Amino acid sequence: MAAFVFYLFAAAAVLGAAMCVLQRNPVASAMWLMSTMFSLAAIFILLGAELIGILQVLVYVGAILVVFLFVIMLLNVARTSSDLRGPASLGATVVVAGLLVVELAALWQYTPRRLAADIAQAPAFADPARVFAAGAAARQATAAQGVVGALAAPLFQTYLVPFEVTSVLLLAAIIGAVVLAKRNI
Amino acid sequence: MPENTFLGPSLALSAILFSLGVAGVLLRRNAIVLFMCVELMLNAVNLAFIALAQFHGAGGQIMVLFVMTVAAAEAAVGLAIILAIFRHTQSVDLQNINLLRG
Amino acid sequence: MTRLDLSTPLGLTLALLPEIVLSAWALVVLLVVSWRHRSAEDSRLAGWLSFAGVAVSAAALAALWVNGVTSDGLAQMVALDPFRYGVAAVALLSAGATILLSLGYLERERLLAPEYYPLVLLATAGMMFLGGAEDLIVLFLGLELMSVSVYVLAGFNRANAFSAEAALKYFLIGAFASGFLLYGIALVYGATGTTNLSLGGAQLAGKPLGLMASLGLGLLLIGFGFKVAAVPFHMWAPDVYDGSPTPVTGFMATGVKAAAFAALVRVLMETFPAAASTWQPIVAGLAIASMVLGNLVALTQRSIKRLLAYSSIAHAGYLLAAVWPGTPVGAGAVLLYLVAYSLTTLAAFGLLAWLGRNGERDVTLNDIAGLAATRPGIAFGLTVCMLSLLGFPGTFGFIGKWYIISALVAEGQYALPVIVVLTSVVSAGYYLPIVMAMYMRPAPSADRYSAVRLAPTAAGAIAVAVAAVLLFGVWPAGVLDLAGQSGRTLTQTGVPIAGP
Amino acid sequence: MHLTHMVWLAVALPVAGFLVNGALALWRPQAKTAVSVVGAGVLLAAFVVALGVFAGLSNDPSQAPVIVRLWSWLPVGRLKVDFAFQVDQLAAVMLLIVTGVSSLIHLFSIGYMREDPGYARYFSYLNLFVVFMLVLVLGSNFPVLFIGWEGVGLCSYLLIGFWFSDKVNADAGKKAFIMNRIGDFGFLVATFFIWRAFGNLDFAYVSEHAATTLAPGGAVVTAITLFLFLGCTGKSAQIPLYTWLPDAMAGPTPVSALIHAATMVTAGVYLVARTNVLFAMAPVSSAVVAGIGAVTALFAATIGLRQYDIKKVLAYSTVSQLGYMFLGAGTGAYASGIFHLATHAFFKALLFLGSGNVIHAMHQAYHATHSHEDAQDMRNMGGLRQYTPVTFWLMLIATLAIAGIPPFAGFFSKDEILAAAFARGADAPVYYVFYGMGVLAALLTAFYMARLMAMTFFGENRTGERERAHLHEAPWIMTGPLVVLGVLSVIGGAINLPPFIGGHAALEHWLEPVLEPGLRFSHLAMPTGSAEYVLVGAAVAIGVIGLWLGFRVTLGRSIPVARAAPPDRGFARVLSRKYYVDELYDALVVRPLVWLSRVVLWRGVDQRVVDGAAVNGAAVVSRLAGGGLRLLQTGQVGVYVVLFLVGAVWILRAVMR
Amino acid sequence: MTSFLDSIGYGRWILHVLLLLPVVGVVPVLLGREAWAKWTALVVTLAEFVLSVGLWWSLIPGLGDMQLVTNAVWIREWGIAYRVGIDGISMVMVLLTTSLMPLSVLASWRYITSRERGFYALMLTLLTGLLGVFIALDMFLFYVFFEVMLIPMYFIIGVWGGTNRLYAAIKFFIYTMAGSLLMLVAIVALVWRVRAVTGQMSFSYSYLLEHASAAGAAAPWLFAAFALAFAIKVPIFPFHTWLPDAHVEAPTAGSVLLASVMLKIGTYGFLRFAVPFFPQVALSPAVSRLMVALAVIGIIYGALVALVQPDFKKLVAYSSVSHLGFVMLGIWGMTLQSVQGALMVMISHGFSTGALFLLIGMLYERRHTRLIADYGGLARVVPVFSLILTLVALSSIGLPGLNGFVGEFLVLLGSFAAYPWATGIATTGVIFAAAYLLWAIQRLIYNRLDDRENEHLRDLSFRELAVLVPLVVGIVWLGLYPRPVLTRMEPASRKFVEAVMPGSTPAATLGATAAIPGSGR
Repeated sequence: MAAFVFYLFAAAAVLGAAMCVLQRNPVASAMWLMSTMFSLAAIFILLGAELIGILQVLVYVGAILVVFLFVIMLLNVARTSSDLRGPASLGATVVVAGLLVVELAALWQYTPRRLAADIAQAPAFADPARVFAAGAAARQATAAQGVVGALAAPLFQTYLVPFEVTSVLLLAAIIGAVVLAKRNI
Repeated sequence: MPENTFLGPSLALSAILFSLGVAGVLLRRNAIVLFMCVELMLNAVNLAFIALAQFHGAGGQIMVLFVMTVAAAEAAVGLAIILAIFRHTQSVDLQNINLLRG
Repeated sequence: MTRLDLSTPLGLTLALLPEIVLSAWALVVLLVVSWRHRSAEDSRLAGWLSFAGVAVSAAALAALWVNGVTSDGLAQMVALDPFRYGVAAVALLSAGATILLSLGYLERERLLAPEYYPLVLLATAGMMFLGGAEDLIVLFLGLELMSVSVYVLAGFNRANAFSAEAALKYFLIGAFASGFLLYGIALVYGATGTTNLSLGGAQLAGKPLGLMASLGLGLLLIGFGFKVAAVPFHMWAPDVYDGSPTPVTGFMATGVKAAAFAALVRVLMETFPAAASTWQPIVAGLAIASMVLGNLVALTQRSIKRLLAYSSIAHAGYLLAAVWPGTPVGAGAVLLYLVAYSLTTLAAFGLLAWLGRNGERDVTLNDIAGLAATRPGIAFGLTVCMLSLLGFPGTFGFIGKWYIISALVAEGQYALPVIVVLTSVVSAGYYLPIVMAMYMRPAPSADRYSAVRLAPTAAGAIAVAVAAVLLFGVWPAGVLDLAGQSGRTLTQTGVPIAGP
Repeated sequence: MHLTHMVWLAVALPVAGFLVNGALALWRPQAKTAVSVVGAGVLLAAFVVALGVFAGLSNDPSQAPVIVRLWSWLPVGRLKVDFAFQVDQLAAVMLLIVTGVSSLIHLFSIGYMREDPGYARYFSYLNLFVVFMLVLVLGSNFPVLFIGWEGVGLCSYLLIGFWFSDKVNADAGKKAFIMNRIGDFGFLVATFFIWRAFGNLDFAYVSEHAATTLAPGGAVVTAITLFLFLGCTGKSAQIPLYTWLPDAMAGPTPVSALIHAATMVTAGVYLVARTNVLFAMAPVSSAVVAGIGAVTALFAATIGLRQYDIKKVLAYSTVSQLGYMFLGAGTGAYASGIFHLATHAFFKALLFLGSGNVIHAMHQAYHATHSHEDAQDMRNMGGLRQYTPVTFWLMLIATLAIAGIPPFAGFFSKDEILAAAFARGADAPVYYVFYGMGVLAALLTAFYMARLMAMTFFGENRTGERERAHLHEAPWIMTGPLVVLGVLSVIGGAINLPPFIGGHAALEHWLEPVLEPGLRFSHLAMPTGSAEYVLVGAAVAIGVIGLWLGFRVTLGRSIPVARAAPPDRGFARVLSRKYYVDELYDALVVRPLVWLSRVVLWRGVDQRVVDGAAVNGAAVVSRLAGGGLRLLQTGQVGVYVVLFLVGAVWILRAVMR
Repeated sequence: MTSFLDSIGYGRWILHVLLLLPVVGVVPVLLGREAWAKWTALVVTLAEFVLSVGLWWSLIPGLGDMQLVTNAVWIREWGIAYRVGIDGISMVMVLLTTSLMPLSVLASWRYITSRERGFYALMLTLLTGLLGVFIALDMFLFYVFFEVMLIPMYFIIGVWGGTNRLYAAIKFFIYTMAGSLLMLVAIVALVWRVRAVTGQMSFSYSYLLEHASAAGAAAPWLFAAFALAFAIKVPIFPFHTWLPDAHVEAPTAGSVLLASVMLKIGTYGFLRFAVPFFPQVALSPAVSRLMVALAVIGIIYGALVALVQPDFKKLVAYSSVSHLGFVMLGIWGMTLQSVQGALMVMISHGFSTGALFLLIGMLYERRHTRLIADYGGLARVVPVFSLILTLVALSSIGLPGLNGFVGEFLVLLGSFAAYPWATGIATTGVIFAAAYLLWAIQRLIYNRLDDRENEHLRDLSFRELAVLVPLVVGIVWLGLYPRPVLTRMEPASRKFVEAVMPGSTPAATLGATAAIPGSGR
């Protein structure tokens, strides 16, 4: 059952991504991208990251993609003729991206056991249950504190520094966006 | 340990989506679409994080949170830049944006 | 030797004091400029305020460094070692010089938006996080903070199509490259179960690298390759350097590069020391390609700014060569070379910014012909810079190059140093014509540059940089020691966490 | 203080003369009287010193060479080359000849060069020449000898090109120097061989240790002597390096007499005699020396037959006579070689100075009438007997001497050489051939000398109607030295009268201490009794026949003046063009060398290959490569991304392996 | 003399003062008036010369070691120090440099008419660089001086040079730098290899020399790098093509210093560093044969190409290639005689070629052409000039009794034992030398005075004579009485020969008749 759901959404995600790449209308591309993101959100939930799945929909689809659409509309570039590159580029794309996917997709062979074997100091100790103690602890924390609580605690304790950095990052982005986009400063 | 972690399939899907994003960057000339493809790549990476977070705890998920923030920040700045260039060239087609070369 | 416990709020605050000061100071400046952002005076005020921020941050940094602050136990998130301090110092140096150079430049080019300075401060904070990151998450966020700010700075001259194009190219390819880096982080995280560099290194030690870790390493190298503008990930660099306002170019060529190199060295030396046999050939390949291509293409450039852009690619090659050994000496060499290169490049871009008017893209060799006759000081300064970039004895650049060669040879590596020196010889083919044009060719018109005045701040900054280039060229003992000590701190610390 | 130790004074005096005259030449060229007094005075004084040295040596019962060390010149480790003079019997003879003949010629020059604007310069050069010539004959080791050896070449160069404004003269000087240098190459290599073999460069050491150090007839000694002889061929104008000497006649005539007849050109003979032990140990080399000498004697004599320039005839005659000396030296009759050297110095100097008088007279005549005829061409002379009687008689004496008519000096010396060659034929039959060539050369010598005399002094005068009135004998300062030389040409044979007419072979005995080491290796059984008389008779007969034929052939037909003379044809043309040897050298050596240097080495290797292809080529290739790579930088983000991904794929490939 | 020098502590300060004085002199040159620059430079260089003369007496006779050694820490951690000192060889080179420097300044008196301050400041800087190379005993210090002197020369050629000066300057610079940078790698490599063996890091010359065997298998490569750097500097065929360009385009003083001193740095480097560090490599049959062959090619090739040069300065430049070939041959002849000879050639080439360049410069100042074809018959117009030119040319030809002969003769004599064939071929160089110089002399000062422009040339002025006469005196003195110089250099030469060829005292290489190929025994 879980497998069926996973592969269904996986197929949807790939289809959405492919259409996003191939659709000549930017608005259509954005829509297809949206579908991919939805599919991914579903997969996140399936993989036990419920909060992230929801945030995915909220932040990505609800905020970021909307901004994209907004800019597309603002600039009124939707009706331009196809911006797909010519056949030479297509060939290069197929070759390069093909090689890339071949190299990266080699990761499909990973099973938990193999991952455990990679991480463990010696093959004899490659027991997933022991190697992945942190994962199990996190699941227990989720069970005990709920999906938000399980993430909130580390976010504001262990990951306090990066969290603060993101605030500065957002500040910089805001200043930058204002400086660049405002008509008169 | 959950029954079905989909580790391998998730990583493979992540790779495929990433590569599709890369292909989009290669194929498209519209700066906005290009940037959307980059977002697709980030999403693919997020999937990898989530898949791996099943084994290593909250770090992966928190990382995805940060990535989303970064994506938002990039989107803000990136779209501002695209607006700026549009003011000069009245186009977001990268083929027309090659004053700097050589 | 002071130890700080990073798990306490106080410890963490103290450890991050320079970054915190800088970020907070950026906010203060922002507050000030939100009331005053109209006139040239306002811009200048913001500039001086920001410079003060850099100075205060530098003071905080010095306090950490002088007291030899280290972490009590495992360093989480940020490192507490002289290497971080050294890199932060380079970043602050770069920021301070950029601010000083910008003071006059922005007025001349009518770029009066005072937000420029907070952005410089934030970018610098990003550099310091990037260079000091002990955790891949902080590394990524620092990188993004820096990048986002610098994207904006590159496009800061909104009236200029070149500037906008530079920003767009930088941004698009930068975001694209961030995807690779992030993917690498994800895989390293998956393969080690941690994002901490030292812990990850402990995890990977003592056994062959698995597929996931290998791919993670490769993807990280790709991401860093972009940031340091190594061939073949360099293509953005000439265009972006060329199109950006010149002080920003100097900032990018020094601070950004320094932080990225520091992070690269830290990742390779703390997380992947065991995989040296895997990454060394790649680093060597990138280094060779960068040295060769950067120097060869620079030969064909007429515009000095673009020439320096290609030369910076070549210097990235030299720095990558210094990364190759993965030893403390190598790390020291990277640091020292960064200092030498930054001083020189800042001075060079500063002089170039002064020479150019109305968008200095077009300053060519012909334009500076006979400069020595009308402006001997400028000519002398630029000559020193060129010689230092060339790696000529008596200048700091030579000490840097010599340190790199030392670090390589110490590991029994001879091919790379030979390529370093041979490509340096090629580089003489474009550095010398600049000197030649200034001193040995007649001026097209006597008053070509006689009317222009260098802003005193910029002049001061350049003079200090040139003097430092010469001083450290002759008396390098102090900086050499400092760089050597900093390099030695970059050894693997920490303990394995997973598995008995 | 032994008298022989004063020998340095003989060198120092001309040095002083050179310096004084040189200074005068630069700053007071008009002070001709001072120049004359200094120039000739130092030589006369040097001659007196030479006499003293000679006396000192002859009073020395030990007969051992006296080494006068002046200073340490090249001390390097075991190499200890002192600037030292060696006074022994051979050196003493040469010292006397050089200072004596030089004194006479200096005196002669006072008259001959009187009108020349470069008078002071001339005397300074001439003094300098004497300095080097004395260093040459006195040097106690090879390097010091080499100072003189090269120094006389330098002076020869300077004096041949004395009238340097004329390109021909300057060319001749240069040619002399360079040809000498080719010889010097041989000398140097020989020196290196000697150093390697002996570890010492002193003559005394080499003479003493040669027998124990080297294998007789071995490769080393043969190589040493052949290279030495190469040096001699350059200095003494032997085949193949003789062509400079006829050209050297471009210099002032007294110079020809002094340098190119009496002294410098005989240095090669002196060197062979000086290193006689080495040559004696190398029979092959000796045969080469003798053979080259004989061939040169004959070859040069044939060329002398068809020359019209009076000095050219004498020049080829000199080459020929030098060939005789080498024939003698190569035969092992070193004393005979030196003997002929001495007599030749007398009569050839006389001939040259006599020709100088003739030229002087001719020149004065043409000068007075502003005519541009050639004052040295014998076709413009004729019948000068009546205008320059003193010169005529003196030159006649010299002619008889060179033709080998007894009892003149040349007869004895030449006869000894021929006899020695004949005697050597008993051991090595090839010497009979040399002997035959020598005899034939003697015939030709007599012939061309008779031709010279006939064309110059006999028959009708062809100088020109107007000019005839201006032909005069030279002043006493010029004829005076000639008279002295004339006397010496007559009685010079006395210094080494052979036993068969009751002499004691004085010179031979005198030289014995020096030549003894060589004689130990190659003893020469001179013919005695009837064989000796037959040889002597044949020699005299040859001389007489040659003279008779010469006068007869020359006076038997009318001689057109130079201007109107038809070009020679056939073999005569070959002779008058000197067998085209100069042209041959030019075509085979000079031109190819210049072509090689200019076209192949400079334009080809240097400019095209090294500089063009390698050095600038590297720069061009770098620039082209840069330009090519630059084409990638299209400004198109798409291209940048493709390249980025190529790199990415490569890196991922590399990490996965 | 010696006691006087001791009483003023001469040996303690002289080397530092020699290095420092010119640099200090730069300040008044730059700050003073334009017209004073040359006077200041003259005073400084003369003072430098006077001070340096004392070195002649300050060496311990018979001692081949480094003397007057100073050792002051510079970069402690890397074993780099300010180490200076001299032996007989460097002392003579220092004296050569200091004696030619005032002459070069005087020769520039009227030649340099623009930017005089800059010119004389560069000359003084160059002086420091040149002296530094000869007295540095630390490889780092040596390298710094070795490269630093490029800059003044680069500017001297590039700013005050002839029409093609830019090309010449950059070619000179890049060519030299290419070699020296590889040497830098080799120096560092040697240091690290020594450190790996002894555990101590030091750039000290003597320390590295002592432990150079640590180079091990890398020795051939290290030697190659050293050799390349010095070969370019010498220059050895085929690395010589920068030389004619640089010489011709440089102003007189530049040419003089380039030829007389800078080329010697290459051969000095071979003597001091390349060969002593790696004797097994340097003296291996293959390398020896190669170097000797290149030396001989240089001798013949340089002479032949000089023969056909239309430009007199270029002719002299190529003649340098030929002369330096003798030096190389002498070094590889590896006997006391040949090494001493090589040093003598270095010195006398400095005098003769320096004088030739000065003479050309004087001619050029008058007529502004260096083409031989533009002259002819000068001996009538400028007799003193012609006399000195002839004398100097004869010294360059190697006329015995003048300085050129001493070195060449010793080189050939000493090398003959080891390389009879090569030496024999090299000896033919004496023929070609006579050919090209005499031909040139003839076309310059003899022949007919064709060109009316040459009719009214001034003869040498007092200043010009003051420049030339010291050289002429040196030429004659060294030719007739080289003993003082030879004996001062001998201990160091002996040390060199014995160090690189252990067990081969000069005596052992002599008297070996049986070793002669084809010996008839």
